[in-house]
Amino acid sequence: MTEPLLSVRNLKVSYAVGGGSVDAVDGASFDVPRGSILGLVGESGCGKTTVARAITRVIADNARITGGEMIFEGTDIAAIPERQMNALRWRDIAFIPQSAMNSLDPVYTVESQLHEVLRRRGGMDRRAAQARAEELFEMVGIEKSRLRDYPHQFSGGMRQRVAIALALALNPKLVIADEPVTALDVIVQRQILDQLRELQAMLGISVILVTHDISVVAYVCDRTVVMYAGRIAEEGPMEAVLTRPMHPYTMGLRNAFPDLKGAASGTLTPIEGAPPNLASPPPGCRFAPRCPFALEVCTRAQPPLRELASGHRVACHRADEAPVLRELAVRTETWLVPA
Amino acid sequence: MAGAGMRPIDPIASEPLVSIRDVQLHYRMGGIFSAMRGRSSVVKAVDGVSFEIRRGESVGLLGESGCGKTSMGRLLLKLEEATGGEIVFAGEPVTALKRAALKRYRARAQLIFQNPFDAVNPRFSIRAALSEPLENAGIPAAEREGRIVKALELVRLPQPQQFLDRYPHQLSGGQLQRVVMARALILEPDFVVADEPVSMLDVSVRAGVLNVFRDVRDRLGLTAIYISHDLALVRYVCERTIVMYLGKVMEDGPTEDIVREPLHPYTQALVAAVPVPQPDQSHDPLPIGRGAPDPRNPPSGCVFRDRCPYAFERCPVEVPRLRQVGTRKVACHLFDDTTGKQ
Amino acid sequence: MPELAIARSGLPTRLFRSLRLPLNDRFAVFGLLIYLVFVVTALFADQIAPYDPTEILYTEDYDLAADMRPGQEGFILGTTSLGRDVFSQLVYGTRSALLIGVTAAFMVALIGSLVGLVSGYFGGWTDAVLMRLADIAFGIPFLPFVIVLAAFLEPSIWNVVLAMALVLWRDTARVIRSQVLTLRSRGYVDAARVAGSSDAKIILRHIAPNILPLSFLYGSIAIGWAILTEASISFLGFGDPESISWGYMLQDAFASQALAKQAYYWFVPPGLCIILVVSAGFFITRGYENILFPKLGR
Amino acid sequence: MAHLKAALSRTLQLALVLWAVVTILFLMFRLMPGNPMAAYIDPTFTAEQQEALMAQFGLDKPLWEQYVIYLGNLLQGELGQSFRYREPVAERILALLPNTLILTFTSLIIAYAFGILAGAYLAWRRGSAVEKVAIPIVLTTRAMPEFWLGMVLLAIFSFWLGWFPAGGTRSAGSDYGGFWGLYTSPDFLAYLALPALTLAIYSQGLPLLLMRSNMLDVMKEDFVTMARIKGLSTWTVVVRHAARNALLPVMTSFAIAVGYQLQGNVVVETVFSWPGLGRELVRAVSASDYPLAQGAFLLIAVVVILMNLIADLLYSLLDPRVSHA
Repeated sequence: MTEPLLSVRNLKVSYAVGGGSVDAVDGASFDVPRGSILGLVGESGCGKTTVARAITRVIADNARITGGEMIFEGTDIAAIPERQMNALRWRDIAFIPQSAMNSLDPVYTVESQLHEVLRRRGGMDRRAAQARAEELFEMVGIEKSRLRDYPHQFSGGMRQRVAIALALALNPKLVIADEPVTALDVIVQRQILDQLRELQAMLGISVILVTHDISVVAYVCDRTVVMYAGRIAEEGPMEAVLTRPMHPYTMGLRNAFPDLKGAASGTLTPIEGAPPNLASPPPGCRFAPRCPFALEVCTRAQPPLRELASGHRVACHRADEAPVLRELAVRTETWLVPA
Repeated sequence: MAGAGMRPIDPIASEPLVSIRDVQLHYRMGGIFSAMRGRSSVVKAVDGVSFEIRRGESVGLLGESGCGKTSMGRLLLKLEEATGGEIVFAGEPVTALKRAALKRYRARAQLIFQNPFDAVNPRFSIRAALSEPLENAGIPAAEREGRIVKALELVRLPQPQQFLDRYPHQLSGGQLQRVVMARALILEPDFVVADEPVSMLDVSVRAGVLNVFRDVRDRLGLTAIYISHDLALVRYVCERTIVMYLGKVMEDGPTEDIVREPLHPYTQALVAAVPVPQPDQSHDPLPIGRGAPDPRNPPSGCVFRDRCPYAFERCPVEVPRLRQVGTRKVACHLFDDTTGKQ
Repeated sequence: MPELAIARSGLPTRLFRSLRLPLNDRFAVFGLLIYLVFVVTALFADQIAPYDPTEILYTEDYDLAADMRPGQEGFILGTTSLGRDVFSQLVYGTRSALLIGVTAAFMVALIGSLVGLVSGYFGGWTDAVLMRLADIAFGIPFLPFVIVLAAFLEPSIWNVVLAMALVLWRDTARVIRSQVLTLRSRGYVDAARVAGSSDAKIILRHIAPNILPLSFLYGSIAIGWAILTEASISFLGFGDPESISWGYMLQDAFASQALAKQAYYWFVPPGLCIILVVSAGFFITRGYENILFPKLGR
Repeated sequence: MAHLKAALSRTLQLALVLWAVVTILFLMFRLMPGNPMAAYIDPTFTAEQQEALMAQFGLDKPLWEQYVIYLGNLLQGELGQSFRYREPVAERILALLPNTLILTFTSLIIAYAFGILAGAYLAWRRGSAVEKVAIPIVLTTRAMPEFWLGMVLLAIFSFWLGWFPAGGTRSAGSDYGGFWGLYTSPDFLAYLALPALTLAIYSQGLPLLLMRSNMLDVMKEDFVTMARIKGLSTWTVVVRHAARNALLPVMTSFAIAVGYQLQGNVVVETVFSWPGLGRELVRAVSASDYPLAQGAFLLIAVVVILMNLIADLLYSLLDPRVSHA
């Protein structure tokens, strides 16, 4: 395996809230291989969006990267000066936001926003920028006559395509897509995902796709990272994680997710309880309070992320028993009363 | 009449509890003054929808944003006044209900809201929120607490007493959605409309709320409409599904049939597009054209024709009627008797 | 799990709490303190002021005590050209300022809130008519209107208050209306309707409590406006000749050539008092805004 | 096309408002207690002479007829005769209008130029010591009575330092030859300085606070965050995106501010003896010269209403979400 494009090591991000601080991301480590799509999946508040934004180092005013490394092509971009980081932004690392409506400036035409990036960041002249803008629109399948339109004149799906075109403008090596299809209807969602996959393969770039939806991960991702309460629960090849999950949380998530291709009489099983408050997280494994398999050690010690199969890593004290736990986890009774 | 007659149903139960006949909800955009000068920009949120719901039936109302499913739900609860057509509940026209009669209807038909954090007044304790319907129904103060606790038990909130004096922000999304459900059920209604009740919740707690909904519905013998954009969820809760697109019904029939063999081209695209949480998925191209639905400016004839891969001469000229095709009803010219089947 | 027993507090306490006074904002607290000082001054004006503000005073030598400098002959802030005690006038001016400010603000907030509430909640023709009325009120030049009304009717502070109420409700009404529109689209208002609550009950229970702080906010802005307006009216000579107000003092100073005489003590103190009261209102308003619209704050 | 219609509908609405204001004005001046001519009727006049005077001003007819005549006259731009000057009201107030407009626009342009820049700066430096000191000061300038501020400036710069004249628009005996000659002469500008400064100090608070709070809002928008993620320079992020978006409502507020300022001019013109509409209105009301007061009031109202309309149109012109709907 070649060296990954990006290696995140022990990343910590905390928010100043009230008088104290909350560790929204508490030691996240994962790799983004070259030329593949990595799915960063988790529920609201698990820290996935914070991780995505931390990689750009443009984070909320009250947030701070408090530790860890982000090795991008051999450079720790967590440590380089802001000026150097800014030179990297968009040229190497681009971003596709959740809502293209709010992330496009309403008072400029789409063309002018493409030009802004191409000329100010890409150093192109007017003519080259115009040619590139038209090329980009062709790539994402929008007629170039619409370049002169304002963002509000596009439909939701079209706007998302514009966002993709913007992200690809300077041929970045890494594109971070933060819930790029969440606000869209299923049909459009599918079209955008197809487009994203196609362009990613064509350009050979890497994509980090942040989502709460494991079916989106299943549809487009090569690898996946499952986050829970600010930590990585499981990381590995997408197929392995979804079909042979080793972390009880991933198992529970699978049970709770409806499957249109599954049996009609299937039962969904919830994970009882709610994610912990990150201002006062439980000691030990953060999933322990909701985990049906939790032992005494789980409430005491934080489980380390261990590699158990090739490229498949899990943070669970009972990961070695995973095959047995998987058997138990498919049964509804298992999840009825948390241990 | 295969589909409808499949289940053994006794005659009284098979009589429709709710009948919707050619219901319309048209909004005029712009103010009264622009309308006075004859400037009409009409959005047809619901445009000539007809269906019936039998007692005890659970029907899913499925569609994308802007298809009119939520408006339909609001019309059923008289939160919105229909601009045309008729809604009949247990033989009584809902559209004409006033004051006392409306109050009685409100005790029998209820709504479960989409966003639990919006549906409970943040200034109200759970007790106060649940007291409101009881108060309005004239339940004496002494009985209320008992009813409230019972309703919270019904939705499986453990130790209901501990929640009574809490405020919405002190509850998790899943807990609060159960409170919203309890409020809808507290007057023991016959009919419940659930408007995307789990779309704001995290996946891990969704299933719990859905299970409670299924369970309570079966136990109380409720007639229910479940509004959703997610076919997989509708399939989990409803035996019958009505597919809407731009204010109109496209297809109406048993959910399993629709999932297995969708007839309407729109439903076909919808079923094909639903992502599943399994790795091995076909990446076949969707049977749909480009273009996006614009509720303000729908195409002539069939509203789906601009995205339909099978559209032909007839589609722009004539609005397809909903007609019986096997177990279901479909509004598509491909199924016109004159044209024959596909 | 212990029972969470929250005592139900009395109506006044709840009403006070529902105003949500911005007590954690330093400037707002400063503003509230200034108000407190002025309110106390107004209440105890008779005890605080050494003289009747309209009385023409004489020195011990039976000379007219006119144009006294501050401190001279024991006049704290000197005397006017007519021989009246400036400090006493200042103290009594507090009374009319607060009286006008509070009554006008109350009327403005009340009319504006009611119109906004009805307009926003019921919509349709009611809304169209009320909002056209607001448009008309926006078309009326405020100060000229007050001048004309004050001049034609009897010059009394109540006519000034009336004139202000007739025009200034428009701003409050528009803001309250849009707030009501937002509230009306909230799920819990629909929930209340589905639960069988009447319009009156919904307005009282679910909507009014949420707009009360906003009404109060606009009220506190209106206090400032009213005091400034009264000062302008009095300064132009259309004020109530019976009552001593800061605006009257400024007019008197201007007419008595205070500028040429370099008699700062005639016009600086009343001006500062106006600024203090009005800016105190602004500070409170800002504290409110930080609570109501936290996005503006840091 | 749709915009034209929208603009037309707004214009129509405001025509309605104008009619309502005109009617209110009529009623205000006619239904006042007492004889409107009282101040101008010499006690030695005979009854016939009094009636003749009343007839001369059309005050002997029934109210509705007076109303119809009044509306008819207004449509022809006829505002009647001033009681005091015995000359057409229209001529008099139109002659005063340029003075008022010059004062208004000079002060507002200064106020907006300063307010927008300072507001944007304060938003950018949010949380800094500069902001903590500046905001209370700005609020205080909003709390000052304009005329008092004028008095203080006069006391300092005119009476004490003697830098500027104390009132009026020109030195005695000076003649500038023509319109532009007057308004560009140093003498006139010296007279203009203090009243304009007074109004500017009072007015800068609105654009400043508005700009600042808009900027703070806009800077939280996703597109500003995206501009930063795009690696654009701080200047581009703050000016091209944040300030450009924040500026929209501020620009439209300018038109409304013109309307407000016109009302506020009433007192400041009086303090500086500035021969404008506001001062004339005050003098006419004091002297019970109803036709003149009514005319001045009406002209101010028309400008206020017109400015409200312009604010609306400006917004739909500047915001592509409206202009390119």
